[in-house]
Amino acid sequence: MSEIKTLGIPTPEEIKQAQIDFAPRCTSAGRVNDKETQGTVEYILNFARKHSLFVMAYGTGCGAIEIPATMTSRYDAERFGIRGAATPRQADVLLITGYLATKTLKRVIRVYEQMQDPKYVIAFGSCAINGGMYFDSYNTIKALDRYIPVDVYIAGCMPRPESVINGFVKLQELIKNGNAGNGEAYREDLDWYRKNQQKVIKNWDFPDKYNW
Amino acid sequence: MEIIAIILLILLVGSILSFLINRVNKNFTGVTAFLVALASGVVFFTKVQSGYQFNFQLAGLDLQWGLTDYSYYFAYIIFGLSVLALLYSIKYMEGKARLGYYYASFLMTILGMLGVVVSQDFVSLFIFWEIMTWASFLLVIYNSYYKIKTKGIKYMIFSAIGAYAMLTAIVFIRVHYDTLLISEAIAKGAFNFEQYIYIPIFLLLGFGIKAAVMPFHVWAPSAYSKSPMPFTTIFSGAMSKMGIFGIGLVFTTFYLSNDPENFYWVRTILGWLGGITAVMGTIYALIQTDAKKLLAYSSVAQLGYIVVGLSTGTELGVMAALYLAVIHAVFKGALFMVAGAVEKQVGTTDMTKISGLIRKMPWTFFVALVSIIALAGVPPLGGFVGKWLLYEALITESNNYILVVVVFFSSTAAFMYSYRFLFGLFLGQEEKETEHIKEAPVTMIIPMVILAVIAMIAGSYPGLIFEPAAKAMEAIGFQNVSWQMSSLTNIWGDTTDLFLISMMIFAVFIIAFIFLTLKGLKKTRYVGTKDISTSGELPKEWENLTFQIDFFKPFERAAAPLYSMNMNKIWKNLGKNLEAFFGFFRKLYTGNGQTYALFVVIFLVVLLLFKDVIFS
Amino acid sequence: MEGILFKILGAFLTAILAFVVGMFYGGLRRKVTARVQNRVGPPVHQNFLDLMKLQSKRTNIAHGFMGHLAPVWIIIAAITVLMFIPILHGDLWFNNLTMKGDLIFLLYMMVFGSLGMALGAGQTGNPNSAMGVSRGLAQLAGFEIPFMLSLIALMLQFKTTSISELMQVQESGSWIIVQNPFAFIAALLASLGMFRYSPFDIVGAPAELASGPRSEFGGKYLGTMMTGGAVFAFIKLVMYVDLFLGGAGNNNLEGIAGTALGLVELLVKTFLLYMIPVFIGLVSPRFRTEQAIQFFWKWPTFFGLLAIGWALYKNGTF
Amino acid sequence: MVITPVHYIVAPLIAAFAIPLLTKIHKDAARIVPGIVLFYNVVISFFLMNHIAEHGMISETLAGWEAPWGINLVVTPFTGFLATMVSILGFIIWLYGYRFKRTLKGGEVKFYEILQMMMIAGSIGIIITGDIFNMFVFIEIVGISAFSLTAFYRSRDGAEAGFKYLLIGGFASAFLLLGILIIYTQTGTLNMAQIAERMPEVPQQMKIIALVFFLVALGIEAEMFPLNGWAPDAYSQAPSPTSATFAAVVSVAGVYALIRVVFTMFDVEGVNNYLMVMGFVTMLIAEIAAISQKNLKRMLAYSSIGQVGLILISFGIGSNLAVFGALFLMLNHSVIKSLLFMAGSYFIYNTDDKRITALNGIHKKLPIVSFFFALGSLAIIGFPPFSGFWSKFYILISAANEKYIFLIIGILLVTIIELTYYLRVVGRIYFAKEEEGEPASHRPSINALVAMSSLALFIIVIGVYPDLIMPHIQNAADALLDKTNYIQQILSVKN
Repeated sequence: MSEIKTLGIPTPEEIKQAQIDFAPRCTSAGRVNDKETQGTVEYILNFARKHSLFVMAYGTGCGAIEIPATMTSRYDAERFGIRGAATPRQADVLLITGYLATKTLKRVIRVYEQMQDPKYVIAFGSCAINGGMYFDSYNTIKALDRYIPVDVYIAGCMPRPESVINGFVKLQELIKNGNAGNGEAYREDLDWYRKNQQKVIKNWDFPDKYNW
Repeated sequence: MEIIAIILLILLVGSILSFLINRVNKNFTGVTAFLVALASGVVFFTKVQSGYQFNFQLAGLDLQWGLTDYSYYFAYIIFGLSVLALLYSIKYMEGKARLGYYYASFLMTILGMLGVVVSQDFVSLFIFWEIMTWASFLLVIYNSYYKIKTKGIKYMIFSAIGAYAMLTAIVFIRVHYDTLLISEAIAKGAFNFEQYIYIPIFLLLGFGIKAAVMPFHVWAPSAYSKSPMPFTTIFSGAMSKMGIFGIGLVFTTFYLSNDPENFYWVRTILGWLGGITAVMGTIYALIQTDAKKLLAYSSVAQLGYIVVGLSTGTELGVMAALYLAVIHAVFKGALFMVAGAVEKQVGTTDMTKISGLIRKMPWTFFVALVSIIALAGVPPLGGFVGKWLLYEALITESNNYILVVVVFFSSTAAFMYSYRFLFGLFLGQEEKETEHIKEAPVTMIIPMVILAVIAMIAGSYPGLIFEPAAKAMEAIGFQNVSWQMSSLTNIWGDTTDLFLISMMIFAVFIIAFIFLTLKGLKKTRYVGTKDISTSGELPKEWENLTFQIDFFKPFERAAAPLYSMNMNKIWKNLGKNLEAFFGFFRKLYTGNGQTYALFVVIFLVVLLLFKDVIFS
Repeated sequence: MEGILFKILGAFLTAILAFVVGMFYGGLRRKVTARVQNRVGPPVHQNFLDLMKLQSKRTNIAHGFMGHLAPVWIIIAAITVLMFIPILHGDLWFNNLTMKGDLIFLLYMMVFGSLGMALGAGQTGNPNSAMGVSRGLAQLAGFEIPFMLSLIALMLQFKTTSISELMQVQESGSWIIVQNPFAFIAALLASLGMFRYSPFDIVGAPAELASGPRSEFGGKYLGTMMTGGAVFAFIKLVMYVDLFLGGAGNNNLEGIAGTALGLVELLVKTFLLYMIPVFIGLVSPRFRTEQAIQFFWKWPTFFGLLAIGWALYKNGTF
Repeated sequence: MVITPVHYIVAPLIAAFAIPLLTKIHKDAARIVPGIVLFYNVVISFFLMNHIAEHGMISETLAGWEAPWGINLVVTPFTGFLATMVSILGFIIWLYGYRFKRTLKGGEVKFYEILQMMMIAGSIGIIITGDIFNMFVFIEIVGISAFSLTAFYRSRDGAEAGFKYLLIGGFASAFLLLGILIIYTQTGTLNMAQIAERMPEVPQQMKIIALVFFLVALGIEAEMFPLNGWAPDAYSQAPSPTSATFAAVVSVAGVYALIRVVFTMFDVEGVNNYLMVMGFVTMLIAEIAAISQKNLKRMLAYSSIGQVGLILISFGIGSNLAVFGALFLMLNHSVIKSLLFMAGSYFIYNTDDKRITALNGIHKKLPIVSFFFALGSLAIIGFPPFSGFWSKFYILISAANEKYIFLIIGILLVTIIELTYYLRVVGRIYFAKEEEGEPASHRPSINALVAMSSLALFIIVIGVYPDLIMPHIQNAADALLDKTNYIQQILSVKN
């Protein structure tokens, strides 16, 4: 029973460890050229990227129920150029809807790695941000950005379609400014991500060499 | 001594020689056979001209050997394919048992085929036909230790039916027209459907069985797929063309010398037989899981096209048939060699067991790709020319409009098995079991590549084949056959410019290829086939993700009525019923002496009773 | 020399026209779909944005040489067919190599791309791709029958296998849709399968097969395929217009004005034609493969046979 | 003339009596003496053939009695051809069987060799005699030898087969005698030439009744359906050289007798059709029976019956070409079927099993014999370029000349049946999964190999170049059909 931690005031060591663990790793700013450094071509391309978002909606949790509403007639996300993609190869945005069990996390990572740069991740709902109501569950992960880089968080449990669209608009802004897309960051910090990933995924069987 | 006799003798001696050499040293058998075939081929093409002939007497019959342009055309197929197949055999057969037997039968088959085309009289034709048949029979049963009863015998029985039908016709030609020379028989109108209808029908039956025409095609798939692969190239590529040779000789000469209006039914029946053969061959090809079997059924289908082409009896149609005869020999020869190479390297051609050989055997794949494109009839390779000629002949010059659709359906469905073949062997997941596979030996690759290159060249310059084909057609009764080097024209004057098309395709290919390759060259990665998007799941090593079983199940379901017509079953039932019937008669021999004595007495009484009826 | 230059320039113009129109039609389809579903929908130029985005992907993945070549086959097929189809009748710019190939050639060339792409899809090793290909080829064997029947009817009725000759026929007489309505019906029904919109879209069913043959292609590969697909959509429409709706450009105006008028005519006709499969697709559920095949072998084939009968009646065979 | 036809008969008879005595001197004499006698027969044959080629046919009267009253022996090109054939085959069969029986006790070898010799000599006698009653006597000689040889092994089955043969053979003798009786009462002569001369005066009814008795009696000898019940058992139970003799010699003699009686003695209409129909029925039923046989020698026996059926058909067609074809086929059948029996008996000898299933993969043990068997199979089916093809071809042409299209189709369909069962056996020999790989216990001895190779050589050489033999057959056919010449020659010969 000692392995299950009870809630309580964290010890200083734990706080220190948490600071290391939660250190900001999404350092897209500065890596991807921002508005000032963008050339004209890149600006135009970003414009296209911004208006054409193929979404790989990874329906991991209850949040998936909001996606149909977002996509269909009532909220019509397609007017922003947002449409579903069937496979990660074609997708630009990975949408993590809801909590992630450790079992699911493995698949999410795999999907994320199979997407092509530039690729964006939207963490959708409280669970994906900090564990939400599953904050003390033994088999869900609490913070998505320890395992894959996240561009936009949409808060709420569940976030309504309006806020989903709001999140996408935010992402579009980031893309326009050249601040979104963390594929390269992920590659560079791979060791750190891998360490975190391996910590929760017990039956680790990914290929040793990560071939982006 | 006559040069033809010398060539045949070279082959005969070579056959015996390779058998004997195998007793001494197994390594030289293949080389000997190859050299013999090459030597006879070289002698043939350098020393023998078309128009050559000589007469002699045997068994009190006037016989004649010689070569017309028509038979010369088929000699190209025979020698071209045989030499390549023997070259291919050297490595393919390495380490197999009974090499002497194999090569001796192989050369005997070549002898038989060559004999068939050089025979200008029916008796030598029949003799060589039978030599060809039994020599090939020996090769058909080479592999099938356990299946002799069902596979080899089936081939032999159908061949015998064909041969004896032919013999009947020959005998009657001799009786009615008092000649055994083919040219005289043609001149006297022996193939006329009006006078003695059984003569041409029996001849067509005899040749048709070799050409695997419905409903006598059932021997072909198993015989083709069970033979050693180098031989199957000959079997399907050249020997089946002997049937086409005969059909062309009988039907076309008859058709040209008579008023077509009266014999519309002949052509319709022949055409439909060809069409149904094509369809049935195709739909059975696409449900096969064994690559060899697939190709075998596909051969049946392709022979169906050729028969359809011949059945039109028009210039374009016969040209289509002759062209297809060559191009089919080329691409199907190459494909059987591909299957053989795979079999040699992997040990099986079962498509459910192997996949993803493209990186292991790139040259083989290249040949397979080119040949399959030619087979499917997609421009700009050689197969398209044949398809074009066939369709245009049917549409513009024949009245069989529905037949066009049947043939077209068959060739559309042929896309399916074409794809299935490439996908099954070369594409798909690269499995761990095939990791160690190497490319086939060079002597196996060379003949394949030569055939593939021919298929490619024929797509842009079909005139190279049209030229001898036109001569051949003039030899069987057409006048002034027109052809162009690299464009096709039908009688309505519509043209297709093949050279232009090839150039166009080539240019676009280069541009698109360069664009795709150069764009993001450094950021484009080539990954293995395990790196696929399977809903985030990581494929395990042992997981077989290749889709191979029931590949065309939806089509099967849709075309279920077509599949219910299984000729094989009908023949099998016939065989069973016959045996039961025979069993009944056999019981007349009871083994009981009293019964036999009773028979004698009864027979005597019956004879005495009916003596006035029987004797007068 | 000048002729060749004009030809090359014309070819480029044709290609650009086909590309632009095809892409816009794709966008229009999405817009129309959205409006029918009571949505605003993406802008008409959405497809251009998608294409740009795909081509601007920084990394790409290919599963091997055939996978790499897959879009090339489509482009080859698209451009080649485009060059052999008369866009505007008798026009200097948009006539390319029209007289150098005939309907049989076009028929075969049109499957070239799909087959090539199928090979690429096969090499990816994704089971979904192979399944999609299997369905696609089976469906091909379905709709090619009525299509071929209708083409044969036209060939028989007008004694030509050349598409330009058929346009010539319509210039002097009435449109073929009037002269042989059954052929048009058969071909139109076949075109539903050709466009692969609902109810015949099981080939690349996104949810079931993860977009089927395309499932492993992204970035520049997918983009190039989209380009080819757009050109192909235009080709099919132009071909139908040429065959049945009298073609375009049959006006007496000279020079640029004639061309412009012809283009407008072409756009109107193709757009109207395009809306037929689009609207049918909007209101239809999805056929399974065998249902699709059986559908094509029933009514469209019946109409195709009727068309042949009609053609024979018209040209006096009986 | 030093050598006369009577040597054919005298030499074996003397030898038959001498052998028991000579055996006392040397125990191998029983084996060697028949060889010498049979070889002497071959020498006689060649001598006589040479003679008739120069001087025309020979008619030798025995004991100074002239033709109509005495017994005469006739060597025409026809009978000479058959006699040559039979004597050569007889010699080859002796050569083959020379060491075959070494395992038996000395006494049995003696009987075997004597009977075998007498059977061959009797067959030659049937062929060359010109007297109908004399023919009856020779038929009895052959018959008694054959009955005894059938039961030679003294096994239960052998005895049964021998008894069956004896029973049916008894019928044959009785009917033959009846026929001869009727003819003698009507014509008052036994010489066949004279009978033929006087035949037009015989009342039609009598003629036909006599013919019927002849047909039934000789039909039994010629293995015609449904009178051939004895044949399969006898063939399969007799020692193998004897089986070969049955096929190659005895059936030839039987067919000869039938043909001689029908063609020369009688002038009845409809008999040709009878031969054709019964020949076809015989062939059809025999081949049908053969396809379901499990015993190799029985299968070969039925196949022999089938071939005889085809010979009868061909004689039934009756034209010169047809008779030519029939004679050619007779020759081929004798040669090929001897080869098949010879090869087949080595299989049985080695496997101790008469069943076809025992032959699986036997070619590894007996490669040369297997090759001969395969060659024989292909030849008897009628594949070119083996000799069987030419005879079949000429028979078909002759049938076609008479427009018997259904007959042709029938013959060819039956050939397909034949092909099926022969190829099944060949397939088993070469391609079935072999049994335990022990080496063959009985490899063919050198004399057997010589015998078989000479037959195989004949098959191939005649197949490639039939002109070697065709003139002789043509002469024989002409001689058979030239009835008036035959009568005149015999009746005019004075000693």
